[in-house]
Amino acid sequence: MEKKQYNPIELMACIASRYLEDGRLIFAGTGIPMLAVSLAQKIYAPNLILVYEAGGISPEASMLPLSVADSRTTYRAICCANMPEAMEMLQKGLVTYAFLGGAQIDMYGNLNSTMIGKDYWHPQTRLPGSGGANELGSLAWKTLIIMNHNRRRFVEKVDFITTPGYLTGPGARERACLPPGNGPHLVFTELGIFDFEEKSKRMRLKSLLPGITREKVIAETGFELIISDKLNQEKEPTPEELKALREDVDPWRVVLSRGDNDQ
Amino acid sequence: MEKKQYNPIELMACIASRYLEDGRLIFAGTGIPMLAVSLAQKIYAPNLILVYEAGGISPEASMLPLSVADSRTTYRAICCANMPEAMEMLQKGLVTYAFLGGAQIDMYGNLNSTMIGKDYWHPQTRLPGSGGANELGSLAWKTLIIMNHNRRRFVEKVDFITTPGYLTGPGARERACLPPGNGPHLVFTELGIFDFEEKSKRMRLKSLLPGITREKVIAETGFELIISDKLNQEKEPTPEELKALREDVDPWRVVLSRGDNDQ
Amino acid sequence: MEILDQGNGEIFSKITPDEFRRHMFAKAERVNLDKRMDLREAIGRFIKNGDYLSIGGCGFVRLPIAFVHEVLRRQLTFRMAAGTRTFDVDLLLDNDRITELDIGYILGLEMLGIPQYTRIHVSERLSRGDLKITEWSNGSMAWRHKAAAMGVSFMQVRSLAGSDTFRHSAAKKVKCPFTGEEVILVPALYCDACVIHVHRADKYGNCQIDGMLNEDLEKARSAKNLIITTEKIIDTKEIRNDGARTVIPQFYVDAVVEIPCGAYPTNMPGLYYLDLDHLKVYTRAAQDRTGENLKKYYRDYVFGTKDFNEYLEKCGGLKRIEELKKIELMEGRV
Amino acid sequence: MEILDQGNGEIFSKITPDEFRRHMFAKAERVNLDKRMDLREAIGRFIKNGDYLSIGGCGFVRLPIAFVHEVLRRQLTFRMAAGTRTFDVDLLLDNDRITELDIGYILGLEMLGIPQYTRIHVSERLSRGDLKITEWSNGSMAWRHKAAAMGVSFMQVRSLAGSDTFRHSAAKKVKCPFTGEEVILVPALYCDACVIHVHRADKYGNCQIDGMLNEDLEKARSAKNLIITTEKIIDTKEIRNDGARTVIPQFYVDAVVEIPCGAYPTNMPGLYYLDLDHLKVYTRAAQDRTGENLKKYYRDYVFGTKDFNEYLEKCGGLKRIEELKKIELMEGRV
Repeated sequence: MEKKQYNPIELMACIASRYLEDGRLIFAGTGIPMLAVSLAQKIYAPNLILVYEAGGISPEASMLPLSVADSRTTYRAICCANMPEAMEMLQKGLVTYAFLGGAQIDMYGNLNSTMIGKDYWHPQTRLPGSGGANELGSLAWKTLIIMNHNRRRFVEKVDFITTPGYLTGPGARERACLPPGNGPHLVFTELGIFDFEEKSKRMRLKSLLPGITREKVIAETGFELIISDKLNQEKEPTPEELKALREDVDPWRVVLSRGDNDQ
Repeated sequence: MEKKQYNPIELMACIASRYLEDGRLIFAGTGIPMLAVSLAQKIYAPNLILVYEAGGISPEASMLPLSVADSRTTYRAICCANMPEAMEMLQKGLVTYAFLGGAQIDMYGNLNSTMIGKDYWHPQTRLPGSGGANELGSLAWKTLIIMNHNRRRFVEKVDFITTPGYLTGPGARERACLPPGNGPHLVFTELGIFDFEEKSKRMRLKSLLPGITREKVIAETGFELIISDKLNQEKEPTPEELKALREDVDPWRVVLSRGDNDQ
Repeated sequence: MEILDQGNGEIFSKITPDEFRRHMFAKAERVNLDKRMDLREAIGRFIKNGDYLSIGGCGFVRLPIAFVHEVLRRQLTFRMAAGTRTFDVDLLLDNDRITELDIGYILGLEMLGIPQYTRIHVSERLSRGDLKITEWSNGSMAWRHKAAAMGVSFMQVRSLAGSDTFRHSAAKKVKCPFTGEEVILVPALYCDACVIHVHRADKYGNCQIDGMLNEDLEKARSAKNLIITTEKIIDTKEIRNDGARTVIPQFYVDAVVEIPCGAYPTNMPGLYYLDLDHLKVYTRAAQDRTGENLKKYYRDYVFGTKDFNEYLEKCGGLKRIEELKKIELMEGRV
Repeated sequence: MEILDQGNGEIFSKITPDEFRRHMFAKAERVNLDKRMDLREAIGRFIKNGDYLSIGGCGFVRLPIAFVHEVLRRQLTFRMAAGTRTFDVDLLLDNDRITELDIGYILGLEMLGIPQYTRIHVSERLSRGDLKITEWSNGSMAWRHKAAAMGVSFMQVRSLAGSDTFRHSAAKKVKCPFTGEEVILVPALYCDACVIHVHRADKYGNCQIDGMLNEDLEKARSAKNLIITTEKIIDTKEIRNDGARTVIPQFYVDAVVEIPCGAYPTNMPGLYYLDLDHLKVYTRAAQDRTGENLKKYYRDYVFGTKDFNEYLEKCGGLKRIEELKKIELMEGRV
């Protein structure tokens, strides 16, 4: 098998970066979401405004922050605010995109980053918890999700709904008293890109990554996936994307190197 | 009759300034309250900390602000905050003194600065309303009140309770769900100084101003006044007080001149 | 949520967290857009007759007087928020430009005394039912703005209780579901329009303010349409040199209008002090209970001027401003 | 206030607005008092075993590590607030210094991956009931601090709804008495003790912070006892030169402790970047699931050092700090 010119993290970051609209506000979790946003800002969306939950708004720093709050998040920022203010921007509907990771996801885009196991009080693995994810997924208009794709992660029922997706389906968010009109928008994995079918709010395969078949995606997914009628094929990461990612965004390969083992 | 060396506003400001404890936080309304506080800071209480509701905290300005928010309220202030923060300092119990004026007061120290007349919707005179007074009187630990003394102002029942005193007597504040343990503390007029009797929470004449008899005070008061067993006599304004008041605090006589007609 | 007690005052602004969210979603499209325009265009595009309006500043400080003059000339009418308003709201009240008013503090000119005509006129309008009011306090008004700035529908407060101010407010008393104690709630105040005069802003609307902030940050964050009038427009690079100074980020702003001395005759901290002489001209005119002297004041200074610059010229122009600058810079230390 | 739904989580801190008021009344006597003291005295006077503790900073930024080391050496145990905590709370969790925890984000080292031992250890303590937790989110934790900083007992929020995070929180769902809509309330979080590391403070405790503020202002304003550790102590004149920079005024502060590099190995914006090398030493040790390597880490760096200076020396001392300064100053623009 031919050795790829990029690792899975580089791949996902490059692909996702193409889907970010310019001129919008976005909250992004550390790690791969931040990689994709930083890359998008450099190539596709120069006016994409990053808001960090600890208070940095639209910094000019060129390197990836290593922490959600580090000095790169406020470097020459247009505003240096705080957590309540950032969260209230979300709560008031100013923020178009939230970009999240997660340990498990189900067909309605419900996300788990709290615990793995069947008994909350006796977790098989305790995870970090919500962090800002619950606010991002509850309050941003469109939630983007990026995560590795396999049957342990794409599950019939998440062990714990840390962050609400469409919960049990159409209307469930509104019935739970979440603000109306928002929810999961796109899911990016190393296999494909997924949206949510309008009527059922169920996850739908929308696009395949280079070299991936729909059968592979189905095999790695633990729930019944809707397949789009117009299934797209994503293009390989471009040399321009890879160069910016490696030289500008994460030159120390702090995040990128985590994908090297899987190459 | 001998012409006094000071007008009634100068008199009240000088007397009140002697009663302000050093090393405490105080909110003061514009006009005579602010005069008394500024004077106290210059002579008796250098560490009395003024907090202005619009956000200025402990400024170094030496002249009286002409507006609750003017630049003298933030001149070399230790903190330049905002209205919610200032009000929340009150709400959290950080502020010992509130210093207020008012158009009417009753025996329980309830204050009216909203309207004169028997019918709220057809006022004889519409006044400014609460301003910050309701918060000051509800939330500071000790409310100081300064106002002119006559039967139209010291009344059996105020036309409108803008700012709660002890309401209908002992325990009434707590029953109304105001924070416990605070309330009106002293009232300063051109005739006397009044406190509130511990058990009944009713206003009590505590001290007479120079040249004033208890009969005069009773005659000018529209409700039954308790008279303290140990009635004090206030000393005349000192030359030092008058000099500081006239030369440093209000050299333009913006407020002081309002007392000239009554001299 | 059982209501144990409530004021009988009317709520003049709709409590609309979800509608506000939708409005902000559309607004957030206008990131890094050059929003500079003149005052007339800004008012034409973002202020409607009948709007619920909130304006910045406090007392005689940083009031957007250029804006107030222009809406007087246009004869626009508003519902309004009034926590410690003086000269600005008096100008509007004198000319019947307010139909509904949430009151913190009106009709007072602080140290300058009382505008007798305005007071009588307002009392009469109240009696006739031409002006509707609801009582609040400065703190509760600030917290109402703050609740809206947070994107919620109400806020718990510890004042108001026991007073007639509560009885004529629209606050409610309920039992706290955590402590079981009785608590007061005030409704969030979402404004249709807000105007704030600031020291410096860039063309996108990133704003800096010196001196007191009052509840301007909360107002800016909870208004559907926000006009910034500014002493000067600065480069975004300068904003980025010290992001901690940005008190209103661009996302909330619809128009940026450069108006030097736009707060005159009120105080602009660090730039010019309030013009006591001109304010006394107004105050003296307002002593005439017939209103004739005030009519002349408005003819001379507002309706007889085509714009704010002409008003400034009538009040002594640059020379007077220079004097007020000197007073401002000297005053702290006199 | 009818409760329509509620989480089954426990509230670990008492909701005590009135008691907090009384505490603050006594504290406000200490205006313009010189509060400088060393870390040991500050901890001795203002931190008690079993306190509900909240600490400042976020992620790997501005964490009061000097303080954390000292309480580890003293073996103090706390209940704690944890919205986005990393290295600081891991140090406490590894050593069983936390009994009850309000969780936003724990056990993650952000970009550096996962501390395997800590994760296993915490899972086991949870299973045994040695560690009690309640689920929240970063926003709801920030709002809980904010409610307390306002002096009230709860705050309305629009997140949490519909999730298991809600089910394991102590939030409640009620009907808004103004709109009739269902809304979520979170309880105010009043802390016994709070420690915040700042850039500059005067001897009274007036503090300035550069960079992100997270929810530190709210924590500082709602803690009964507040220790400030500061990179340096400056004159009050400097504070007064720019009062707009004062993010924590002195009234909330009990102790001012000067500790240069007190946030090392985390990032102090504008002064020094986080020490990725040292953090990797910790992260590698935490990969060992037996806990042996971590034991050695603590012996070497915490229990085997008498104070924070000795720790700094072991990590490379001034030379290393100089390198981190260079990285910090260069980094924004690499």
